[in-house]
Amino acid sequence: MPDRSAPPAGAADQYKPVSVLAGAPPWLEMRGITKVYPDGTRALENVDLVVAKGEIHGLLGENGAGKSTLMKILSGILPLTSGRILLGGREVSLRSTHDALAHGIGMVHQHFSLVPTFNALDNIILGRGALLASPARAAARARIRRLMEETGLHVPLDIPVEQLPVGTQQRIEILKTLDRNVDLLILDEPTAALTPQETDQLFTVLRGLAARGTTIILITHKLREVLALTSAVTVLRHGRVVGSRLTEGATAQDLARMMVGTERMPDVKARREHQKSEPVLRVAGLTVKGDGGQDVVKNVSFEINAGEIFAIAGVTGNGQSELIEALAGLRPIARGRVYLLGQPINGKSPRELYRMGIAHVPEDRHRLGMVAQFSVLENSILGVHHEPRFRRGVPGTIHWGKVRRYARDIVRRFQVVTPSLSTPMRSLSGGNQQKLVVGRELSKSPSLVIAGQPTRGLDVAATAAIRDLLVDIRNEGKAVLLVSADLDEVLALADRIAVMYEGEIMAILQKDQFDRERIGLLMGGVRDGSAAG
Amino acid sequence: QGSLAIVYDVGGRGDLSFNDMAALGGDRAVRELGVRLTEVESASTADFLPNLRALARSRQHDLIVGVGFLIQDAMAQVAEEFPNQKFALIDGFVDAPNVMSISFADHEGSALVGALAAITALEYGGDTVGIVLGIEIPILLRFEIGYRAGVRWAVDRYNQIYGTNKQVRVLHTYTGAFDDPARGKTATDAMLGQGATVVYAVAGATGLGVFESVESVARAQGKVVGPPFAIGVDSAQDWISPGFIPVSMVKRVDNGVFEAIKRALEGTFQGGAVTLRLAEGGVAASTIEMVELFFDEAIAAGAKTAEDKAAAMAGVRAARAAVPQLAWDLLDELDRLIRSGEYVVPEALDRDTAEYWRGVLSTY
Amino acid sequence: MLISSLILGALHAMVPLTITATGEILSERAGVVNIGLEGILLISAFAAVVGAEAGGPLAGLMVGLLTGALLGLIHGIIAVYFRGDQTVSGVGLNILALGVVAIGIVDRWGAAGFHRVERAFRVPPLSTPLGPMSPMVIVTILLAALTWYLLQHTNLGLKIQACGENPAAADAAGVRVERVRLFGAVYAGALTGIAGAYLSIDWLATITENLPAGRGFIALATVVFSRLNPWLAVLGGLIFGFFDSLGLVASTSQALTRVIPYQFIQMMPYVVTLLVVAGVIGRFRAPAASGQPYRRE
Amino acid sequence: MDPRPVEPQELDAITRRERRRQLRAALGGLAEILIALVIGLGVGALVMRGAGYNWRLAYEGLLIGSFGDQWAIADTLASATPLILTGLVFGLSARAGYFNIGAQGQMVVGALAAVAVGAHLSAPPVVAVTLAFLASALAGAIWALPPAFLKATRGVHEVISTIMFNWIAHYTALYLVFNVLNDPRSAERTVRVLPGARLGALIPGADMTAAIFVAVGVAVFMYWLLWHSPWGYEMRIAGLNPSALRYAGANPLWSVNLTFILAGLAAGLAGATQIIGRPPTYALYGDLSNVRNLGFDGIAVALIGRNHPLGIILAAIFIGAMGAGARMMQIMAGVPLDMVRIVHGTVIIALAAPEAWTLLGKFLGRARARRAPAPPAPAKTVHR
Ligand SMILES: Nc1ncnc2c1ncn2[C@@H]1O[C@H](COP(=O)(O)OP(=O)(O)OP(=O)(O)O)[C@@H](O)[C@H]1O
Ligand SMILES: Nc1ncnc2c1ncn2[C@@H]1O[C@H](COP(=O)(O)OP(=O)(O)OP(=O)(O)O)[C@@H](O)[C@H]1O
Ligand SMILES: [Mg+2]
Ligand SMILES: [Mg+2]
Repeated sequence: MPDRSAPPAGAADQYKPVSVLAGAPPWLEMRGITKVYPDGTRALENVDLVVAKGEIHGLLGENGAGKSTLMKILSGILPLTSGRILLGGREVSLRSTHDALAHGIGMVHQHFSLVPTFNALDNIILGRGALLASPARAAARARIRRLMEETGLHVPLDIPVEQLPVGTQQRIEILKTLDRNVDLLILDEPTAALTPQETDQLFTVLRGLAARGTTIILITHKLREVLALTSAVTVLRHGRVVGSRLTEGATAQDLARMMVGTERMPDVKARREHQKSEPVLRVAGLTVKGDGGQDVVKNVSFEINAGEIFAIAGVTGNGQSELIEALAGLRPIARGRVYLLGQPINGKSPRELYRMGIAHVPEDRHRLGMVAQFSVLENSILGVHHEPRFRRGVPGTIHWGKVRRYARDIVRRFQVVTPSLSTPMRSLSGGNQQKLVVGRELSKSPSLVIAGQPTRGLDVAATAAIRDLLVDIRNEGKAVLLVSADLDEVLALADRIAVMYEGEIMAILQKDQFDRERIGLLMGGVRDGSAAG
Repeated sequence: QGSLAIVYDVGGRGDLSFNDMAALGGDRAVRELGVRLTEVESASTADFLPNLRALARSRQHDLIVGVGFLIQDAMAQVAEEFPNQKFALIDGFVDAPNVMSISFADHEGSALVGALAAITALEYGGDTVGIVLGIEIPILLRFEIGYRAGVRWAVDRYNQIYGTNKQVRVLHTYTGAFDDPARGKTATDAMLGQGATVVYAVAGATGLGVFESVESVARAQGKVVGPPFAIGVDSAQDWISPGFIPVSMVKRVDNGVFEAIKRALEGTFQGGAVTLRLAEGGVAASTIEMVELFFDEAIAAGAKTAEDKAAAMAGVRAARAAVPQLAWDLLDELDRLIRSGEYVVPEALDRDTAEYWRGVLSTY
Repeated sequence: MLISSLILGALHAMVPLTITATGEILSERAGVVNIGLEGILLISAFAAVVGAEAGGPLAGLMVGLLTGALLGLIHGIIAVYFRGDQTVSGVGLNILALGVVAIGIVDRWGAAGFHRVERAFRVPPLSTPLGPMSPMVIVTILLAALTWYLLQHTNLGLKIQACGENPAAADAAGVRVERVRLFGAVYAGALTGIAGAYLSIDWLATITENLPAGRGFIALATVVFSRLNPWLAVLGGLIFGFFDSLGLVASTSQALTRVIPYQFIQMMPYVVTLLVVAGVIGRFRAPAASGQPYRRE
Repeated sequence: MDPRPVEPQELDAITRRERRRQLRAALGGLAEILIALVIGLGVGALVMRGAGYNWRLAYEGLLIGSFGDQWAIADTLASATPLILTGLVFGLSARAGYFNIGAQGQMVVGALAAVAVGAHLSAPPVVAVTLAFLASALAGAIWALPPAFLKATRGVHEVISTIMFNWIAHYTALYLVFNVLNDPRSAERTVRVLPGARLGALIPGADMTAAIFVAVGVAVFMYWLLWHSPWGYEMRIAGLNPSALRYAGANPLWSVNLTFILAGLAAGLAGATQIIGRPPTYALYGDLSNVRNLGFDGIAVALIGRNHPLGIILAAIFIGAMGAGARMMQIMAGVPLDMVRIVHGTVIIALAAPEAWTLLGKFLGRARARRAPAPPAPAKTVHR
């Protein structure tokens, strides 16, 4: 049991990489794990994973490789089909999270496991304490306050989490698990919605925990993070182990090769230069209210030109989500005016906006962008299903044959990997779901594409594919509004970057002004003299 | 030896009303005539026609009885389809040579208990009686207006005897249900709250709530015998709340059923309408003997014990004793007058007629 | 006299609605919906009479409670472990109850249709200035308080709510979702069982083939009325009970029924409830996962 | 991720496989239902035996009464007719995410409308029947509007509003039947609809009328609506993921209203089938007993039919058969209706959890497999 009262900073310095590959004795052993989902999907095939005590172990693989499945088995969420799990040499039976937690195993989930109507505090204390006792909120509050200081992950404790942005939910998810003081900490893509600074601080905390004996398994698609943090990695592909290796001495290229199975490390597509053209979107003095009724986007103004990727950088929860929702017609505009190609769009419905040429790749694809139970075929016309081009003779009848051709075209052009068009969307991997959504939106032949966190959670290849698509449409002379918490992505794609902080635009930077450090400071609310928002 | 089939209406057996009484008649036919009895309950009114047809088609039954006025249309149809099959209809009328339509003078019986109720109220210093009914349908109007007529007749007679100018108010409530004792109880509570001394329950199982209300109000005052009193209906329900139900208006559906099968077996069956009036014993005020008979049969069937009977009969007798003798006397007097045709109880089968009689019969 | 009988009538009509609704509130919070409440009321009303005649009123209440709990358990097992359709199971329960009780009455007491409960086997009333009042009125308030406390002020309450909103999250937090949901189903059954016992061995002192006469469904409406808050279930039960009684009281007045037919007077509780919900109570959001089976894979 | 582009033929080829898989799943579902049925009937048999009835004879009666001859089949279908429609009310609403239990009230109102129009409007037969159906559909839809409106504007949950409106319809009908639409000569029911507005029995000696075609037609329409029209597409989105509804460009308000209105139409028609489409009375009874419980039975029908219009037809026939069979269970085996209800209830409860029986089968299978060495698992491609 790590001792939470010890100061973390000193401990972090003491972290020495340990690994079974470097001779340390195995502590956690997963042997011959096979997992067949009830629908017949063989997600894991005879997988072995061995980790030493106090090790930080990376688990890599493309989307759908089986990483989450393996870890869910370890955390007791999923039953395994066959295989054994040993902790410290003793076989354990993990038939529920309750069992797993009893063995000191906790997991930060990729798709957050928070109760939406609870606040952060209740989410954190959920499942603990004597059944009939009052929840120990006061003690928990003090404990979490300390933990927030220690980790730099700050969250409001009293607001229902459904009203909080994704980034904050991510932080709560991490705090929740850290607060359990587990011996084996599993993190499934914990940094997808964190800022670089937060990520760095989290890693410091993780090193400190490891130094005190906590074993950590980290799933991430960001190779930089793997190299920075882990002692060793295991790579999965198609549900099998490709191999394990020590991180020391490995390069990003090496890891990518293990994952993808090719040498190619994808690059962002070449961009074609345009001469400046007239603005596609003009936003003047836009103010938007949040779910709580307070202003979350405050008097924001900018323009996006044709042939340009205009990126909004910022820590999630600073009003970006509400901004795009307002522009996509999903949230009322409180004040200000917005013009698309000179036409005002205030008060227009999503369908009218689509007709005017706006396509929207929503931030939260599970909630907004698709219907998980619908087939790929049905999802491919979400939002255009009412169009005459999909009709047949009988009034109002959808011509599924035409839809099928349309869907087939999207699947082919955007390389969505799916067994068939009738496959339910929820059985696609996240990356392929996202490719279908992006493909569907781009097929609307829009003049403006609003893309919210388009590559969040996607693997290297899928990320590259989506980024290429965005550059492609830019090159075709369309306007793109990109909102991303991933600074690398913003830097790689944007023609201009606006940094948002607490609902305001701090600065709009031209290509020659791009500078990691400066943007990082702006994201943290530190204004510089040259460009005030 | 013959065969009898009975098609019950949707209340089915256990409705505390004509279905149960018809079943009683069927049981008696089994016992006394040795017939085979086939019973079919109907889950919905839509089942009447197929139920009757299935029985008629089998050509095994000497008589098929349909219980309840709602079955009338279905029986008319089947009687036409199977002209050689004999039918009997309780509480309705089908104009066919092979159907014996048996109805009962509910209003006459209700007038008797109305007279008793009014005098009981007056003798206990009250001026209000009540009647709690089920859904407002024609048959129930007949009960209500008959009851009101009995009250009016008795009040007039009372004033005549004593040279007074007393009045008795009749409260009535249609509860909208035949199967909800809670509604019966609440409605009766309200009537007792307005000073009612006697409440007549004409509402199937809803009536159980009437009995319960009367009994608990009385018990709360430490009484083991009324007033207040309740009056039962259809069968001799006096035993249900011993001490609080001095009389019931019995409607001898059992006799009707028994008579019909008997005639069918004897070959004296004739189609046409038969109304069993007070004079024919079709309706009556319950007697001690009827209640005892009920117990004797229940004891024979093993459902009740002799102790049950003794305990209940004591209460039944006490209730009857608690009713002023004048009430019994006037009940008997009215009974005679109705039998002899000297007093004709008004009958209402629709709302306007009922409204007319409510006005005419009111003593206010 | 009339006023006190009206108030007592409202209180007594509230009891079965509120107790049943209170149990169902906890169950729905945990994610199990039971539209078989009507059937549970009926069967436990019957069982309570059997129990009371064997061992007195307290035994009757206990038997009612246990019968309800058992039926809740069956429903819960279907809903939670077999991941069955909760609504179908509830509908089946309602139909089954009609048959079981009708047959049970004949089997037990020899007479079809009904059985009256002797004084000695009934819950004795309390005497109050208004008149005799059932102690179950107080029990109702206590049960609402207990349920409210369980839900709002215990760790169990937190788990229950989590299981209704997002069972996957509860699961991830180490909550044994199945057990919590099963508890909810049994709790609802148990309380409904008490309400059933109240109908037969207290309020109406009778068992009939269809004793609840739709009160199980009104209780479901009360659950919605309450927005899953037990205190509002008390209020909802009281409003309904009051206007239900008022309707029956008012329809004894011939002066009134001549102007407004009794059918419209007795419509009052339904109209008023609807108006209150539309005007004051407003939006109700059921727990997100309520009624849905939870599968891990 | 597979970088290789997928060929179009291949997508369709796998689709065929997918379709076969779906077919297998559907057959599996059917098998589950059959097993549940057998178990339910088995428990029913035990109960009957325990109570001293001849269960074999009873089940023989069930079969003869429901499918024994052309009359039995016609009676089964006649009983199924209103259930198809009330089942669709619940099923369609459930597909769109609403727990609409308002079928009972809307059906009552539809029945009233059928009486009002059918009894007072003399028109040539086809016209009269059509008008009566239209009027009742309209009445049902109008009765469904307040709950829809309250839902859309005030957020009033449909469970409470539809229960309340059921009762309001009940009392309104009690009033109208006795005071306005009453038959002066036979006041226990309303006036009968004119002969021109009556649907006659299709097979003499049984109750089935052309109303069955209306019910099946509405079911087919609902199927088309849900799976082949953009409006149904939106309804299904509303049911599965309401947050995506606005994103998809639909108007949630319109979607609520459309769903409730269409459901109300079906409910109203259900009422009409019992008035103009069910011999011999062609009128509404004073205690509403010819439309009693049909709305609630529709819930069971919809759920057993998995809220699918075609499943609902089958489920309604099944429940109709149980009803028709109950007759011969009583006549042939002397089993009282209450005992029949126990069997019905048991079968429906068994149907609630088809998975239970599969689980049970698996459990038994596993126990057997533990004894014998397990065969190697069939190699399947990894599903990405
Ligand atoms: N509940 C489920 N039912 C059926 N198949 C599933 C289920 N969950 C996941 N799968 C499948 O199992 C495989 C492994 O999925 P898993 O979520 O473990 O991948 P992953 O490596 O975590 O991918 P990502 O990087 O996208 O999170 C995929 O093919 C996925 O489609
Ligand atoms: N609701 C639906 N959901 C999913 N797939 C559907 C749906 N309806 C139809 N399909 C599928 O769409 C395909 C074409 O449907 P449909 O039969 O209506 O068109 P078609 O006229 O045969 O097509 P074509 O013009 O290409 O020959 C079929 O493969 C069918 O399975
Ligand atoms: Mg994953
Ligand atoms: Mg019965």
